[in-house]
Amino acid sequence: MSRIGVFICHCGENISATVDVARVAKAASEIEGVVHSVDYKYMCSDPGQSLIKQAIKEKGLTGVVVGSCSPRMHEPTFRRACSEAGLNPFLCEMANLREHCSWVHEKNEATTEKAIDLIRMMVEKVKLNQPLREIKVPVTKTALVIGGGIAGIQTSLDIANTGHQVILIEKEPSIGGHMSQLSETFPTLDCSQCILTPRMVEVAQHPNITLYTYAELESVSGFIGNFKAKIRKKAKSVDEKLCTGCGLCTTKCPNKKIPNEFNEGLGLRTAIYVPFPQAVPNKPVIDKKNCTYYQKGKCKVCEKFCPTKAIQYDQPDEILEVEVGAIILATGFTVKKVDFFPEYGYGKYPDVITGLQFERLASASGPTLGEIRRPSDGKIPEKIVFVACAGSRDPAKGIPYCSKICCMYTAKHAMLYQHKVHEGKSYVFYMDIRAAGKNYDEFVRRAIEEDHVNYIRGRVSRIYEKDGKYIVKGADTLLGGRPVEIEADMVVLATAGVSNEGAEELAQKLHVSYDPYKFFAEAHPKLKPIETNTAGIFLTGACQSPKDIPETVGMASGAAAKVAALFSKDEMTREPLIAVVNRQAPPLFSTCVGCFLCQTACPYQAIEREEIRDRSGKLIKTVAKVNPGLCQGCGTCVAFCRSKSIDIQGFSNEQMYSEVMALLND
Amino acid sequence: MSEFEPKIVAFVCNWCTYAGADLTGTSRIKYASNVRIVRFPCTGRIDYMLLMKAFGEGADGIIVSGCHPNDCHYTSGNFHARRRWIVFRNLCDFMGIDIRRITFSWVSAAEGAKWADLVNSTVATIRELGPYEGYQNISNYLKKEENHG
Amino acid sequence: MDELRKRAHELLQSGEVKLVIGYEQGNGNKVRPVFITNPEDTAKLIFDSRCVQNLAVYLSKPEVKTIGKPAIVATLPVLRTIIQLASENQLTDDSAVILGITPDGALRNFSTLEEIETFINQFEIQLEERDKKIIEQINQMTPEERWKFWVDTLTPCFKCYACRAACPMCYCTKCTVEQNQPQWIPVPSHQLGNLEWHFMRAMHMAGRCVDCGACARACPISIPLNLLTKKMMEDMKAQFGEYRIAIKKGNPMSTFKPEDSETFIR
Amino acid sequence: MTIKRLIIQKTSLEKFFDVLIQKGKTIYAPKRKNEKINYEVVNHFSEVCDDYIQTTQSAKSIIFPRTEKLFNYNKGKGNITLEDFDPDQVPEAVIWGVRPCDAAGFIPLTAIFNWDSKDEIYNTRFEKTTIIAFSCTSADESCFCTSVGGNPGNTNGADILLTGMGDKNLFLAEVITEKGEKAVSFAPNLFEEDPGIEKEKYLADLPKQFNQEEIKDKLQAFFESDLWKKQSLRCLGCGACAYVCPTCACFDIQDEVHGKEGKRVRCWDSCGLSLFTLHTSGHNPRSVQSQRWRQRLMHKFSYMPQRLAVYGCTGCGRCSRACPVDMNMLEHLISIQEIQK
Amino acid sequence: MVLGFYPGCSLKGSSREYTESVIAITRKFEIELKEIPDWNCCGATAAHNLNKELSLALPARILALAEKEGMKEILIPCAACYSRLATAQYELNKDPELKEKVIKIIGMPYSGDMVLLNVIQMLDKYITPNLEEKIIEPYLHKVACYYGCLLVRPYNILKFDREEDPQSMDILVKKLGAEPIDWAFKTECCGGGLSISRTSTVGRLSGEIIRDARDRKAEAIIVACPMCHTNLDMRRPEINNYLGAKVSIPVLYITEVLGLALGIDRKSLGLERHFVKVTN
Repeated sequence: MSRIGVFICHCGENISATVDVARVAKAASEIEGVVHSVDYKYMCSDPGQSLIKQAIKEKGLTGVVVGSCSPRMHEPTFRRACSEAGLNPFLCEMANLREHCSWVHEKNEATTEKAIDLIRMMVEKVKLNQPLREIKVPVTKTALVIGGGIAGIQTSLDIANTGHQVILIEKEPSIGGHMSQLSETFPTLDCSQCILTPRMVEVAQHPNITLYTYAELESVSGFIGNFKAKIRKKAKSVDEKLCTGCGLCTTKCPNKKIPNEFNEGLGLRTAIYVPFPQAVPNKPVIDKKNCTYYQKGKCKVCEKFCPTKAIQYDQPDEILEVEVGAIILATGFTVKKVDFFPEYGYGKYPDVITGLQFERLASASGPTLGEIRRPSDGKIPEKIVFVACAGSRDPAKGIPYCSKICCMYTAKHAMLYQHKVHEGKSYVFYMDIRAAGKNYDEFVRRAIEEDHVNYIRGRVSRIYEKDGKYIVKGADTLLGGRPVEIEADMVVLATAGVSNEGAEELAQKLHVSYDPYKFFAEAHPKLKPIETNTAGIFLTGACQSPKDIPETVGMASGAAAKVAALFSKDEMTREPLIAVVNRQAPPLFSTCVGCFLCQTACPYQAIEREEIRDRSGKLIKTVAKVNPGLCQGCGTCVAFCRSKSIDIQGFSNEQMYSEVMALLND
Repeated sequence: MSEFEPKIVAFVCNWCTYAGADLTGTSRIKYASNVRIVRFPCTGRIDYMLLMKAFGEGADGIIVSGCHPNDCHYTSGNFHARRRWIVFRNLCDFMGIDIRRITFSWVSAAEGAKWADLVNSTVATIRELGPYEGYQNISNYLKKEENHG
Repeated sequence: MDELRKRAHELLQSGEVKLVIGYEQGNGNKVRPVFITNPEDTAKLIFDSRCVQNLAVYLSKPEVKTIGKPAIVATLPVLRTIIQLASENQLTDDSAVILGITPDGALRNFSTLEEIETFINQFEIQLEERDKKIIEQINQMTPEERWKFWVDTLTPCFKCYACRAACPMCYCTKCTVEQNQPQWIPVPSHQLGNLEWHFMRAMHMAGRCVDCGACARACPISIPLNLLTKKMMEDMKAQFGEYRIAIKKGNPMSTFKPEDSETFIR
Repeated sequence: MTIKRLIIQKTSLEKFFDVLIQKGKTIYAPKRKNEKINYEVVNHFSEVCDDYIQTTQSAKSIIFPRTEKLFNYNKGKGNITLEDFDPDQVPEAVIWGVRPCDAAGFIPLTAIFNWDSKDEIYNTRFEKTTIIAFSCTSADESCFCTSVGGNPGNTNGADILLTGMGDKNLFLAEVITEKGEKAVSFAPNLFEEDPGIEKEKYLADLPKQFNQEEIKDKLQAFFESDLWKKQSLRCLGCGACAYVCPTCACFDIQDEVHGKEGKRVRCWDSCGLSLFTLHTSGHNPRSVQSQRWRQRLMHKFSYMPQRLAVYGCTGCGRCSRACPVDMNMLEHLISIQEIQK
Repeated sequence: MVLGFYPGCSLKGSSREYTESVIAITRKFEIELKEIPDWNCCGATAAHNLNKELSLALPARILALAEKEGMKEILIPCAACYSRLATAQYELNKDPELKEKVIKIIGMPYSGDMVLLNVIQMLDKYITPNLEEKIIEPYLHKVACYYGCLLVRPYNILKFDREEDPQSMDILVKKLGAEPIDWAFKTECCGGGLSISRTSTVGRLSGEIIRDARDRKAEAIIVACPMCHTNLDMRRPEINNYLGAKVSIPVLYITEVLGLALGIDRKSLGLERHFVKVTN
């Protein structure tokens, strides 16, 4: 038999001015099961709270209803008060007499009547409340970072420095990502590799970081604090322990005509190769697709020359299983290639290149050792045109968004060109100049004013080749849209930054949602830009949307902080307001018949299968089971379940039912 | 006799509409006191049988409200709810259950004024329609007819 | 028919199945389900236009399960049922041997559920003109008339639950009407209880009903209760695009499209 | 009392009906409503339908309603008030046109409701109801009253039995009970003396197909037999048979609460439904359909004769007609009869 | 087989040779062209700037008439007409209300499932598959395929060829033995509707096209649009004037080139009607 205490708050005048609180208290005392009913000026005040505590102790209350403000305001307060008095906090409910009654209605009969109804509803509900305990979920204090670009590197280091373990996987043979391809970085023009490579080395040497390059995520199961990940280590065909990285194999490899990815196809590499001189780890891998031995079955030159016998042609892919508590996505982005642009020649003109390719030309470690030369004939271009927003902000191209970094790197490119080719002429076609950021606009101004880059506000409609020159047809919208034609030696397209190939597939593996452009979606555009809608999986860098380096590094550290917070306790505690699939005595075991349609309704993949077996291990039935770590308590499954086998703690079928009954019958 | 006062039950989600109704309060916007709010974690949790029950127990009108699409605290609870509502409404209509008496709505935590309007207009509509006798007649069957042979 | 008997005989003889679920001649002009465990008895098997009962209902009956792996005579609606049951995790490829009967009465063997799925997808579930007409008539009524029509139609129901028992999709071990915490549906058969029962039943069929008509045929007092499910099926076709019975998990009620119509939401 | 034999013309029969109405009787009679014939309140003789072998549902529900209120209560805090069943509001009724098997059905039904305790509500309804039966002039393959101690002209259970002659312009009226007497006394002049009609030759011919005593004795030994499994494998476990049966009396007690208000309600239930015997513990003594089928048959042909000295079946055949899967009572009983000991 | 045929105004007037060559070819391949009876203006090029409903109703009426004739597929050689009809069909199919409205306006049933073929689609579908054996005199010239604006735009409606650097005609003429030049003016503006009102503009715009074709040594310019033809051929004096030089590169319809390769006589291809002389 329940013993309910009702506490009506005047909230100063806020409630009592329009609601006859004394009458409400009186009416409440007449409800079956109510053994204590009082009204008081400020229930949330200390004396108010002690009224409640006292009553709980003296009258041995089994449930408490506080008629005051919105539960969104003071529910924690009163629940704490209850638990301090030894009553399970979840046996306390609040009736919203202020926001939903006294503040919105006139002072009259009906308003007091409504207040009484609201109280009765909550009394009937609280009678059915169950004492609940917070849910504790163990946490595996290891983080999995996917992607070894600057984002992944920064996150890994920050997490590792908090003393937690990190597993960093990178699908390429070396970490470094796009940043390692860059020549100089805006707005300071300091050398990209000079600032990046020390970090790369730090990652490799950090005691808390385990680095797997040439590795990809195979599959993930589990939930926050308790993920199980399968990692595929692609065969490098080189035994890393034996290999000393002397590089002899790479010089001897007969197959030297393979476009160099690191140089964006502007240079060549061998079949056994190290992506770039400062690679980490600085040990070669064999590119099977281009290796004569793997393709034709004979060659083995590298094996012959290898002084440490490190070459292993039969090395298999390796599948590692790791347990991690958090996952950070740092898979970065890629840029559209020139062949994406019909109006610019579908990539058929060798000297129409992307910004990233220009980076390689401008880079001291690049194919031209930093000299700006035309890929076609190696001539130094006297006239160069930069086209900003190549693809970006162009719904017709399916890329309505701004790629954000192009304005800045285009200015940088133009500057670098002017610095290297003093008598050269450079033009930039742009839509708007978006240089928001510390010292950014100043940087662009410098390009225009000090380095005399010609900025033309307008789009380029076509580029075609004529007599060894590239005719760039555009318009100058600041001169009344007058058509402009420039005979350039070279054109650099600031092509749109887009999501990586396979981003969608990865997102589905992780149950992370993504936007129409396959960039991963944050949990909340403003307040949860780093979280995903799957608890325990975080985002950093350009895999969420195009970003420059400072922003990426900031976000990376943010993600690290989130992970550190998660790892700061051995167990996570969660509100126990979650769904539960009923269990019953044999032979029924559960009313669940295992149709598992709830699985498709659950937004959190929180519903698992449980096999019920007899002592001999024979399967009796398979029923649904809610994973308390994943369930967020929306209750969609509850309303969906035909046999009413799932219920949600705190908003159970019985509670909601009696609430409705109570408000309609007095 | 005194004017008919409709009984309105509102089934709302905790994160948007309930908070929206709180905002109505904090902004002191007045509205009809006929409505009683039942708080759910999410529109996805709202069981259509509860709506039936409400009518069976004498509600004259019902409001069901939650987060706007894509605003759901649980990402897709409201989308699932919307599916159910579509089918539910069709069936109600086909069975002659008066769907004018059920108002579906999205009210966000910022739409305090919208909530007030919603309640007032619903109360007005139900006042027009009068008590839901059709449903109430079949609910108190045993008063009417002892013998169900 | 001989082909069917022959196949059934083989299956039992070879021990591939322990049981054949089919139709036999009943009393008067009735046909009825028969459960054959002995090859000799396969002569009892018949198949003709009267064999419309949905035999799939027996696949989830514990009494039948205990006998062993069954073979089942499966007309189009039964095949649809089997696929729907599969999508709801109630049976798998090797749960039963399917003695398919094509709409033109020929015996057809299926080895996998996928085969069945592709087969049934050749025949979209279509309402018969008769049903369309009745539904249209009801649509033409005013809401008040519709209400009266359904109250009158459902009042005679005395809740024998033959509709539930005959429906292969009603395989719950404890039906909602038997849930009493809370008592969602009143136990007694009276106007409110009947309305709520039939309303909820229809909702539970949404997106799952294969329109085999078993429920209506089973009703001892001939309540046309499958008008509800038929109408609902039409609505769902209109609202959510095609209405397909498929193996893949999830159905129109457990999934959604962000662009679902919400013209009715304020 | 001894049965009084009278005759009445078709035309007078109609007058007799009107007299009963005038005397304030509620008359339940077979009425055709979309292809089905059932007992309903009828006010004009013309509505009564007479060209039927059997109604879909039995007349049971007129005296034992499928849902009936036992009493109301009001649950104020601490003080509970009861409003008990009021016999006076039970109407004086006539059931017109039941078949002898239905009339006979009230004998076991009454026995059940007066077995250990006397059921006031049932008895009141029964006392206030006069049963005017009509003999069967035709039967179908589901009928088997002759095998369970009845016959197409059986007078047991009826207050008046009417048997139509040839073209049914003249009826033999057998007045069996005081209730019958009283009804006739409302309009004695409508009736004439019986010239000595041979009732039998107007009755349907229905050969006896099994011996219920024999079956009763056999059943004792059959409790563990696997015949129940065999017979019931196709049974879907619905309650159709029980709900159309004139003698099935299982019921459930429910409280229907609305706030402080509440009613206690008695409503039909069936031993065929799987949850009928489910214990709170989760244990179910009749966990499979064969056990429930056994219960249904044993109850009618073994337990009731033992406890109440009356069989639980009158051979109306409704269960067989109502069954979606052709569970045929007659067929099953014959097959039991045929089993060699 | 029979194919529906919508000529439009140009093909009946300024560019009869286009009609003639189309018919000459289809006849050779036993395709009968059935002209849509009582056809009306397609609305090009002004209507859609003035009145949306009108610009949709005009084509809709044409298509409705075709449906009435039981046609399933119609050939529309004029790029402008093709563009208008296709656009109308697209607009109406995606907006049922508008469709209803327009149906009321034209007062005829209209389903909107007609298959529309421009000349190149028709050739690809019915001619090229069994072309080779029929080629008598391969067209061994260096040619510039000029598509103009309306044949391939807007892409999202027509879904035909690549909008910036189309290939369909180039591929076709290769089959005929010709060598298409790679140039950037395939879809540049020829002056279009201004060919009467602003001849000097046409001179400049078409001039640039001709100039690049000349510089790249094209011996003929191949078109599939009456308006392009008019501007590049009829306006040659203005063009020469703009270029300050006499350019005598002939402009041929794709169908004429095809006809020549098939050995059809010049007359039935209407080659004599050109302003710039077509020499073999």
